[in-house]
Amino acid sequence: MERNGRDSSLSEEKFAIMAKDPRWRMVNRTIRQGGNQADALIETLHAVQDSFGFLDRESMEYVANALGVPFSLVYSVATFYHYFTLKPAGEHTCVVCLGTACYIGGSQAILEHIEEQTGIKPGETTGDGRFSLLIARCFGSCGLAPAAAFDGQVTGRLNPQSVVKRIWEWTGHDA
Amino acid sequence: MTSGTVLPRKRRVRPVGSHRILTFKINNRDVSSREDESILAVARQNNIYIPTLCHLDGLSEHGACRLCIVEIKNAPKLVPACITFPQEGMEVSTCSERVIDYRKKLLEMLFTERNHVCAVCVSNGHCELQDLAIQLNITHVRYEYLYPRLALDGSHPRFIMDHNRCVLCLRCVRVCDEIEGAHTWDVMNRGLDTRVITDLNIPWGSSETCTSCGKCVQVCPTGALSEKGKSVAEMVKRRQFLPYLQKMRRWEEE
Amino acid sequence: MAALRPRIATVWLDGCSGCHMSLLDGDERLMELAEKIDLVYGPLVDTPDFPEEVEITLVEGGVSTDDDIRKLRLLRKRSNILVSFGDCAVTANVPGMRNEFRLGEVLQRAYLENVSWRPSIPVAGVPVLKPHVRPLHEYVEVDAFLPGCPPPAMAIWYMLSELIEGRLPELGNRTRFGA
Amino acid sequence: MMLEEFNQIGISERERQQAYRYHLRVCGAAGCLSCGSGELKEALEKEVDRQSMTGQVEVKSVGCLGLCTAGPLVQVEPGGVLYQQLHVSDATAVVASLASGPAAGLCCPTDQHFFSRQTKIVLENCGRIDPERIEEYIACQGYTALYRALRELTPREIIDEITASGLRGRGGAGYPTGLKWTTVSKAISENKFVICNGDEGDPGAFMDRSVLESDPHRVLEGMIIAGYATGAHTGFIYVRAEYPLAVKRLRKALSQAERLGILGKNIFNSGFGFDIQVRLGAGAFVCGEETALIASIEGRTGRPRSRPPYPAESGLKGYPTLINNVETLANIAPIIRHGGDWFSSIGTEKSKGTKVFALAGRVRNTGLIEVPMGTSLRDIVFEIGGGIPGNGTFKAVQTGGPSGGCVPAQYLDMPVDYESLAGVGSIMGSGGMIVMDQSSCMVDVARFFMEFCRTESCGKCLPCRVGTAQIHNILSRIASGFGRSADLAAVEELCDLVKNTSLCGLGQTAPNPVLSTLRYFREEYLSHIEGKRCLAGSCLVSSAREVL
Repeated sequence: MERNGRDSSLSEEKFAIMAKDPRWRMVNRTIRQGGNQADALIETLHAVQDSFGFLDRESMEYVANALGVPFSLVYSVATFYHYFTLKPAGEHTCVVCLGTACYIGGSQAILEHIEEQTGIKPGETTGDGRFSLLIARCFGSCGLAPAAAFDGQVTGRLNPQSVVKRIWEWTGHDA
Repeated sequence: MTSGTVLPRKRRVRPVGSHRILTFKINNRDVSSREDESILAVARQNNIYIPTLCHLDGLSEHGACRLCIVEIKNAPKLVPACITFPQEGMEVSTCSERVIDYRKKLLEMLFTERNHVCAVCVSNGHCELQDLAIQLNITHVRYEYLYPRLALDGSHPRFIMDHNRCVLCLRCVRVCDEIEGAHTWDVMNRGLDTRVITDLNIPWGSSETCTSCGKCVQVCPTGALSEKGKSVAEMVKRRQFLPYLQKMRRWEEE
Repeated sequence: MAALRPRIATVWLDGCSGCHMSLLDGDERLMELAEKIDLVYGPLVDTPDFPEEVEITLVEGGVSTDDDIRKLRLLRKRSNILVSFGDCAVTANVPGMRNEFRLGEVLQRAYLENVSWRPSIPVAGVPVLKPHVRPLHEYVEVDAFLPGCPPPAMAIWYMLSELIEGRLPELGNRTRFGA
Repeated sequence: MMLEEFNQIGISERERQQAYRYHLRVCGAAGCLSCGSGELKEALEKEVDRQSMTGQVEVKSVGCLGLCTAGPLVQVEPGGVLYQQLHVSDATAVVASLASGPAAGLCCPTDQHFFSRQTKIVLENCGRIDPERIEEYIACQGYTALYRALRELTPREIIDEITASGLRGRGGAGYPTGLKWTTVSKAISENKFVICNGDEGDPGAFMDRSVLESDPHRVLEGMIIAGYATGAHTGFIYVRAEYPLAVKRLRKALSQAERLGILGKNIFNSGFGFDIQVRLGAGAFVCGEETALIASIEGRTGRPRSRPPYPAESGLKGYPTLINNVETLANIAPIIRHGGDWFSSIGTEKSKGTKVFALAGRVRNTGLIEVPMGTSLRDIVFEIGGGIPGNGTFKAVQTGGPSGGCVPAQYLDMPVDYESLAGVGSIMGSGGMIVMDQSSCMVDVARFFMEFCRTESCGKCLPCRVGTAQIHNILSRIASGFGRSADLAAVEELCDLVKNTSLCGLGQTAPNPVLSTLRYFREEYLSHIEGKRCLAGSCLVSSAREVL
């Protein structure tokens, strides 16, 4: 599965510009650490998402060129793993855990209440870009079920009202 | 087995490229095979019919459609013949009641996944999925149709991709990667949302990597990939080139 | 002995009537058939209501309205043998091609966008469409399936002859989806 | 590094600790951190300074103290007094209590069965050492097993010891670890790999996370010993990206071990070298399956391939590969230290040693527990777990996550081991244990797990891809009151198909939660279908008049 960078003049050009972009330093470091090998693809996509927050077309093209893997394979990996996102997240995120313990503990009701109050579904961002709603399979914080992560901070023993209150603090509540 | 095993002084080495020959039974018939031949290959040599869909001579095995499942005596699970290799004395059944029952159910399930409307399909009458339904004597589908909403990509100047007819056999992905060497095709997402894509999920017509060789179209078992300008029942696939190309590619490598 | 002839009905739900046409394609065999059966109900017969006791009922078309479901349930109750007749009845087929779209979109497209003279969505006097067109066997028990779009006249003929003789025919090798 | 040098690290660490009169162990595992144990630790440090006890009191962050439900937890040594649900404002009282005796209102009784009924092997250091300091691990006999293995034992002797211990894989299926190691060691190849499977994807399981967060070196030690025993020189730890703290601590542990020469070339002057790399998962449950895991480490989509060949013969990059789960590897060092016979004296005839469980759901004491194999479910739920909170009545325990099943009350006295759980239609699984009471609808639980499998199916093989969706559709219909009388038979038939024709373990076991609830709680299904009523009152059953 080893391939060399592809000879597409357009991509080649872009590649050169992006290689100089300081935001790509962390990504480039990961690529180097992986020995420019195709098996570092997932690590590299992690690095891209860490520095940019999401994977866009350009960055996937860049990664494909740098590692010498086909474009379709990069897209395949980026969409197979749910940790990767191809859309930028809102300013604030709330990730509701839907693991078994949280589900038994009522996380579905929490999720439904958020959907009702914000009008968005999991994976979506509010129109003003302030807030994204996401779901997770399990944080492993089952002891504190039901749990959710507010901007990455896991908080447990929640109820629908307390969660929505936290979200209003970010978005403002027009009631 | 942690004690008492002694490595033989001299390892018995067989000549390079040679394989053990073994005998086993398919449907109570004695057959002989090389150890590196799949049950499917041996069955075909002996004119024993096993239905297949994702398998295609000339491509690597995918082992995903499960239609070639066979029963092995004393094995709890059914195994796909395309990726299972015989063992000495093995007793294989390709058409037990259990096998036939599962095969029918699997094929019916495949019909529910996408919108296979044979009556208006370019491949009507020349479709492997349709043929399988006839061979397995399927007159209706017991499961509920899922009716997914799927797109059709007509951006390529010569070909059309219709996800409604796709069975995810990934022949297109494999032929593009293994024979053409472009790897334009792959699949995105997972589970029921799995779709074949070109490059970074861009319209096929704007792909920079596609050589428009059309191999993917010819190997596609259904009407998912077809040539433009073909109307209902007019799309006949030609894939006699495949075993030849595979041989030539191997020869190149050696 | 006319009383001994099996009473046969044909019904037309959401389909194009092509299956009925194919039945008529039996040509001279139709004469033979006419001697063996009593055609008691269907588009080819002038009878307003579905009769009480029917031996064999052929149903063409998918189920797309509440009206269809009502009809189907009634004829199921009154028929000894119910045949899913043709692809629309067996798979929903072409009528089912609307299933991947929302009903609103379908009506919008059909009655507003593609109509130039007084575009409007009919509401009065027409049966209400279900969100999906579905095959018969998702609603009632079906005794025999005859796929095909339409099923070939030969297959219909074979099926009827077998049914009349009191045998449930094996049809998978006589026709196919889309045939 | 020579033995004296190595021993000296432990001695100095013990001396450093003995210089303090008191130790405050603040739980720094993810559970307590999310209840504010980070701030609490800072407050305690400030308070120690304020009460002029600097130099007398060590405030340190330790791994999981177990009783997650009562977090944040702080343990005081000497004495072992445990404080629960502390707030930053309690810091003053806690520090003051060191001299004056336990602060009554804040104490968590430690004489309860939650603590006394446990046997800790894997978790022996959890809650005792600072996971971010290798010295503390060494001071607790850490890496002595590795030293002994590399310097005194042959690979064969190590494998014999593991085989004698009767240790079985803790990832779910319970394959004998000794046998797996033997297979890999026998493979003739210029290159071999050891993979630690930390892709703990079961919703409702957090054992591996806790072990990695609380005692990462134990896993590294197990991996290096595994490498030596099987002839591998490179290891990979595959961890979920959703566990950032575990990843951070693992990376720290790796660099500490490298610094001391415990990883790298010529470990303990034995001539044996071993390297370990961390690989991040990216949110795909199926990657817990061996061949999918390998594909993922190779940077590809985690789609399983058919076995054989097994990874022990042809795994990562085509080389023989040993794959063990986190908990399995965490058991290795104690077995080498105390001997296989010691380990096999614990547990039941066929299931040896202990098992870590993540106890959660409708149970009073949720948290991380470790019990000898063969402990009864009743002991786990009612003695250790403290029973059902409120006025709830026990209904079932779900073990094994989406591949497992629900064990009903009639089996409460059953010993928990691989065989008994399999006998009642569930599996041991990785150790998630979700307790359910009368408020949980079993149809909904089955639907929940099928939904999980449906979205986690990789999409490669047909029965899993479409079958899980078909089953899910019917279950949803039943749960919402639109079930038909033929639905149960249809579900059972579909389950049978998916189970018998799927490519990998995910599909083959996906029907288990459905089949086990159908077996023990069939009346709940029937009540949804015929009575249009949810016995648990949790489903929004439509009072549908006409059911279509």
